[in-house]
Amino acid sequence: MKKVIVILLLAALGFYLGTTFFNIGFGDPHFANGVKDFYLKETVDNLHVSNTVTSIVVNFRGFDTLGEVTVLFLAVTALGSILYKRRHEVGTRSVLFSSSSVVTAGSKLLFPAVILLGVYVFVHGHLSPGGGFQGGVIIATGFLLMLLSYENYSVSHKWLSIVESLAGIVFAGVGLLGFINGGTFLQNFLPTGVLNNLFSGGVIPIIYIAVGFKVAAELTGVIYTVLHEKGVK
Amino acid sequence: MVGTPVLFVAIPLLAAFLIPLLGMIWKELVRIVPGLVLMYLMVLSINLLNHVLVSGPIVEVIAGWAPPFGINLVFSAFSGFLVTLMIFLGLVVWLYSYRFKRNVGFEPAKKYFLLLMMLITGAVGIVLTGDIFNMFVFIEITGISGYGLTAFYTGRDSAEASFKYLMLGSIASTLLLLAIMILYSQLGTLNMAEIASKIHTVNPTYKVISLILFISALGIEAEIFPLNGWAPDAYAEAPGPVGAAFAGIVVKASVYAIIRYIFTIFDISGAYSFLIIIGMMTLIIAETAAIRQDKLKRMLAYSSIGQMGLVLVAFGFGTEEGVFAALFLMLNHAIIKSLLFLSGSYLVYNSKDKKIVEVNGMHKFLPITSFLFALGAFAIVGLPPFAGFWSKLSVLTAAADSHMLFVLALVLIVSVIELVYYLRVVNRIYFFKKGENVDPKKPTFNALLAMIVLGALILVIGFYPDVITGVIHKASADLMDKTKYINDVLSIKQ
Amino acid sequence: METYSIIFAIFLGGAVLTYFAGKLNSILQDILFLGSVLVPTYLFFSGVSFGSAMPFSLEGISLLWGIDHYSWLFALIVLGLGSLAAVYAIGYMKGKERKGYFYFNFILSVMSMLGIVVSQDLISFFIFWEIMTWSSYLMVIYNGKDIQRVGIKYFVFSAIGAYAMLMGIVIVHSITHTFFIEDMIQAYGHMSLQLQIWIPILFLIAFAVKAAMMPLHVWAPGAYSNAPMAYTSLFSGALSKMGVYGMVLILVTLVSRLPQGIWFREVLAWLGGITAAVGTLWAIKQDDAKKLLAYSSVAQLGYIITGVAIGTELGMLAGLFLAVMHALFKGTLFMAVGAIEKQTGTTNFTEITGLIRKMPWTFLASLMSIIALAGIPPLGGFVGKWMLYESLITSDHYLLVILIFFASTAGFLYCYKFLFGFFLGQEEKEWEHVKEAPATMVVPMILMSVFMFVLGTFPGIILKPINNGLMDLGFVDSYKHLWETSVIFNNWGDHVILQPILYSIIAIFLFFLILVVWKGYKGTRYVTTKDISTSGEVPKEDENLTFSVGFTQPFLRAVAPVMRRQIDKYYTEFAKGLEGLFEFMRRIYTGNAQTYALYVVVFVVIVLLFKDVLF
Amino acid sequence: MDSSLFQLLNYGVYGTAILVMLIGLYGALVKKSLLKVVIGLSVMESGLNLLIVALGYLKGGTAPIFSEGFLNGSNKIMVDPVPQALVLTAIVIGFGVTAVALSLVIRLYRHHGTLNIDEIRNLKW
Amino acid sequence: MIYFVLIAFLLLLMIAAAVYSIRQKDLLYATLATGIISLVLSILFYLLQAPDVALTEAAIGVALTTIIFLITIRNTVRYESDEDNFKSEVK
Repeated sequence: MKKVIVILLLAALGFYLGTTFFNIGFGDPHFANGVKDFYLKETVDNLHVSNTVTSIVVNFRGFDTLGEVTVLFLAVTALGSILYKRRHEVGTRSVLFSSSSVVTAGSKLLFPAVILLGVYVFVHGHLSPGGGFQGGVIIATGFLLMLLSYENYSVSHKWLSIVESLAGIVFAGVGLLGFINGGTFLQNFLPTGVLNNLFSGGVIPIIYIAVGFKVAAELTGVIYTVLHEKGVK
Repeated sequence: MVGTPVLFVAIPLLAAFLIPLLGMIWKELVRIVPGLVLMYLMVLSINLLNHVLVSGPIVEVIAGWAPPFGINLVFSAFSGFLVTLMIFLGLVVWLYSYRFKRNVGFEPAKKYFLLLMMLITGAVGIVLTGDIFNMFVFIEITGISGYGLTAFYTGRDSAEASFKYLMLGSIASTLLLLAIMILYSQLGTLNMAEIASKIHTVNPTYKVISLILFISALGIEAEIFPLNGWAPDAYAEAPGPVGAAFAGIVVKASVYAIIRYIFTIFDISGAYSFLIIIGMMTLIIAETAAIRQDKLKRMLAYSSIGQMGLVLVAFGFGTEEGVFAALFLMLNHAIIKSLLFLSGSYLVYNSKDKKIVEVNGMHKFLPITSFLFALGAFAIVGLPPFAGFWSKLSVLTAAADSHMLFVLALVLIVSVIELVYYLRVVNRIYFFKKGENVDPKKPTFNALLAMIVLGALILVIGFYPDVITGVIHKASADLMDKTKYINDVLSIKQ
Repeated sequence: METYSIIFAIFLGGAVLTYFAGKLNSILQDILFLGSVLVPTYLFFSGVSFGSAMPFSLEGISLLWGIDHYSWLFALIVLGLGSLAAVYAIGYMKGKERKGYFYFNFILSVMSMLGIVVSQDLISFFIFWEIMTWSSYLMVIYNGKDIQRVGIKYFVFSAIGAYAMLMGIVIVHSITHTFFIEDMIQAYGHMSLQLQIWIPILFLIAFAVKAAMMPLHVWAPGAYSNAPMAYTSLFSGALSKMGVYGMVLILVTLVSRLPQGIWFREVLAWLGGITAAVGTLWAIKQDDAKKLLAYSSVAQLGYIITGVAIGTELGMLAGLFLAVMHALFKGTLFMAVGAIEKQTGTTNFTEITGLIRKMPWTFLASLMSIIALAGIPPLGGFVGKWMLYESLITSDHYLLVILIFFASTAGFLYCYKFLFGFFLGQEEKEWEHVKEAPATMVVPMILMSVFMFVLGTFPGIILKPINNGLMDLGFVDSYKHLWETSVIFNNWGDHVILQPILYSIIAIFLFFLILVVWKGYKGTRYVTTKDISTSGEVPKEDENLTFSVGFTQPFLRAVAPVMRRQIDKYYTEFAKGLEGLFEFMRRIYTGNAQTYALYVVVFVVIVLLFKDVLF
Repeated sequence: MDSSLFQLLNYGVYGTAILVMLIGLYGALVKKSLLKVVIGLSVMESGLNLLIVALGYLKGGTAPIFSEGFLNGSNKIMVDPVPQALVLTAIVIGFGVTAVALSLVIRLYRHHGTLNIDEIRNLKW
Repeated sequence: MIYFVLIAFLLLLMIAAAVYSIRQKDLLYATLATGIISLVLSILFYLLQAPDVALTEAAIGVALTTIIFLITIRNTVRYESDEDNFKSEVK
């Protein structure tokens, strides 16, 4: 009975959403002069960043990104607060894979490569697809691999916290520097360099690297916290 | 000028990132720093508000891109008033919980203060921002802090409350994103002022659907009646000061968001009467639920929901008088309901079930706390000469001036219900015998100070409301002037 | 006009100081309390002049304080009774707990009542009205007895009344855009008929609640008897008069200009009459002096309402005169009960008897007030009742006269019960140690008795201010023609004036009074149960022989059908039903997160379905 | 590219996105296991993300990256980068929320010994 | 043409995975199905010219979200069932 009601309700909802979006149309330009044209133009002309998404995420809408890393940061904090530690169970952790030697050896080999890949992704965030988030997530995946494979592999909580904080401070600090330099918060104050060059885009790479470190640390923290949870009552 | 609006977000964020590091240096810093930050922001907001009241709103662009390309923050009389109120309450809550959390150890304390500070920052961000997606981000910041704080106590019910909050919060953010994207697909911009100036070009169907989704999404946070299932649980299970912060800060921000959409961004006249309908529903259902509660904080929670319904009704009149009344009500509700939550949580501090019967005879053990609770109860039901009366009067006047006599009568009838359950509790505190196994806990000095500040404000506003009404009048005039808002924002050049 | 500010500042500051002085010294507290009631009283009567008003503004609302002769009359009641009750309270409160609380609320009550009468605008009127309500509520719950029922019932009824008034106020404001009473009266003529009818109704509800008029009186018995007696004398004597004050104001200024106003008057007059009758019946039934007096208050207020609702000059004079008299005698009676309660610890007729020797001054005061209450000449009550009957007859309300007369006659039963139950009858060992109450308690009672006597003899003393007040309300000056207005003062026959006859009645009365009291005082003796023989049976030691217990039974049996229908019961049922409904409604919050989420979807879908209607 | 095919995609992409959202919502509303509820919510989020990205798509547009190839090429249409940036943010935020939700699930399990949402309702009315 | 077929296939796959993830009683498989949704989604993002989003979705949706789901399942129960098996043996 409840299921039927829910399905009917969802069908009604779907009908309204469907008609709305079908009429909006797929693949057509929906609006005449939105902000995106400006973004596309400015990105390449003034910011000298090839990846427009990056320039939007880090510069035009950098404030969102600051909020976003804060959300992750808060998620880690909230996670720690929710999964409070009970005193008698410290350090026990479940390992997902049965530690066969192939997996462990593979993980060990893979780990540096994954980290490198992550670093590459966020360093080149302003040039190619990818950036701080993606790189950060990849690095976190690397740590995840190690945590899952080795029972006694551990990440220093303290260092995670330090990296996370420092990266956050760099982000907010760069923002404030733009502010102090007479501009506005998060405003670019560095030379923007040449398009498609590693050292281009002003503060964008700096922020994105900070984001990368921060995301990596935060996600590792999330995994670490959850992994350390023995759910048996 | 001593600062700009962006500091309201930047400084707490910087501090939030710093706190883990500072905690490694000296543990006490994790408690002190949020307070320092809030104090600084309090000074800043008062200065800015003074400035804004004299010389018009401050529009700050971020990353140097003029609106509508960059994100902008608007500190006008309206938003500035709310921001000042929120930060003031945040400060009070911080003061209250400064020692409250001393017995919980370093790690939880760090998390508590961090989340509390970010809860306030998120709410302030919602109010300040001039960009709809940025508002979404701030709503998420507030939300995640809220989930964490709700589940702060290690009991089993707090996790349940937090899960309910989270579940509805997730649905809310989905609806919100849908609404944002419908607007974006039509106008290609996310800036509120730009949208407001172009909204008449949008196909009415999209406009209405988008507005409905916005109201539903924000209504979840603003505790509109059928969407507020999470609220009583979260209020009741969160630590007392967090309940105060929810009632005084978070809900205010969400209501602000709804109001901003209806008054400034959209040009749909039916939305006002819709506000009245949902406001009345919220008011009636919440107050009737409150009268039957047997847990103190839950009762306060329902009462708070009801009050917010009344605020929405007042906004729904759509007149400047109505806005004035609503803002005044918001101010009073923030002060009084926080006081009730703060004092109430000491009245049932050591009891297991936090039942109302456990406040019996508390005045002998907690005289000042009991007195302040009674003061708050008298004020919130709108008895003169306390603060709540003036706002209730202005709501009623606005209703009569809008010829909504039916609404007027209903609001008054509900006020009687409200009166009954508050008086029942106050009677219990003062005239009943204390239960056998109730162990009252004396409030700490700073908690007492925080409560007394709020109590004094109730009296001050009650006896001389003119201290604050000038600001509120300017704030409401500011909200009503839509074209000025658009011009102020869009006139900023690169 | 700084006087008003000073008066209210003294009241407020005095209240707070008195409260905290209790922490230092009890005597200092008493002195402060007396000071903060008496000083403003003195200031008011010496410093406030008619016609000058104090305008100021708060929250953008213009307010105005000032007095005219009409409000001065009520200020007299409030402050006069307030001062005497304050003196009384010193003695009454000695050694009781929560003294500071009592004093604080007492001062606030007096302040708020004064505020009501000096308010020339609706907002300060309402503010003081509400302060009066909650300060009196705090007094009602002072004893902590049955507060969840009695106290909350009182507050709920008061709040319903006050909110009805508030609704009226804001509706008036939406038309006039000011809160001045003057402007309301001006604008009333131009309102639509609907509003012309509804606004007086809304206001009258508020006043009827305070004046304990049927069917809004159910709070009164509990509230009057639960409050400490020192306060109840003020509560019943002055606070309920605020309802009369407002009622007269509304009836005269608004209703009289409405063609349909006659119906208001008729309904009110009848309700007043019914209130008087029902209040009397219930008073007879009570065995507790507090309850008895409480119902009696309800009944007396009924007379007053009938009088003012008739609306002729004589009716107004009667109603307002009775209001003053009621303040005096009911104030005294409650004080007397308070004295007895203080000295004996109980107020039940079945327990106390024969106090006449122990508490002679209290007896004297009670006797005088009972005489005044019953409307026996020569005390003031007679004059008021007479004028009331006359006004009813001259305005052709014959049925109403019968009703009032019935109530008034039946009232003798409880008067007698009160007097006999406490003071006469056999003395019992249990009360041997009882002493007369302290001087601070006795003196106010005696003073008020004297006033009653004086007013009965020279009613002109108070009729003149009443007449002045009525002139301010727009009545013709009846004082000049007063001797033509009522037969009491009229030429009887040709040139035979009542006055000499009255004087002789008074002289005889006084003589007998002294004789009876003296005789009664001297002649009483200690009688044990052994000394009594009833049809050959010797009553047992523990058998209650108090005569007052059962003598009203036959009468009560006769009127039983009327009394079975208790309005209170209907209210209780209604409240229970409401709470049941609320209990059902809160089940909406099932506690299941999925249900809540489902509500969200339902909400969205419903709003989407009706989007064309809503937006 | 054929416009009728695009018309088909219009229904296909948006329809799928909305359908997936509703399926997820259905799971969150009906399924009794807390984990299933969280799974439902995350499925719903996936659908939403697809919807948003699809909104930014333009016929024949390329990815909004000014690579050498784009700068030298002839096709000058780019898809709208703004929704992509928004989705990026939304995904990360969604992950944060999911993590918190799962930790709450763990904690609820720890306290209640069950994941049945009907049994986890101590707070009601 | 291939583009359209591919997209259509992926969309269908996504719906199927979504239905499967909701219907499947074994939470482990349900979780893996959400992983598949994310994977399909990231390919779709790529096809819709959003490589940045595709990369993010692949990393977060496919890897991280799935993993924490798995950890959670490990810490709680594996099967969703209407009556029995619901409560854990360890109580």
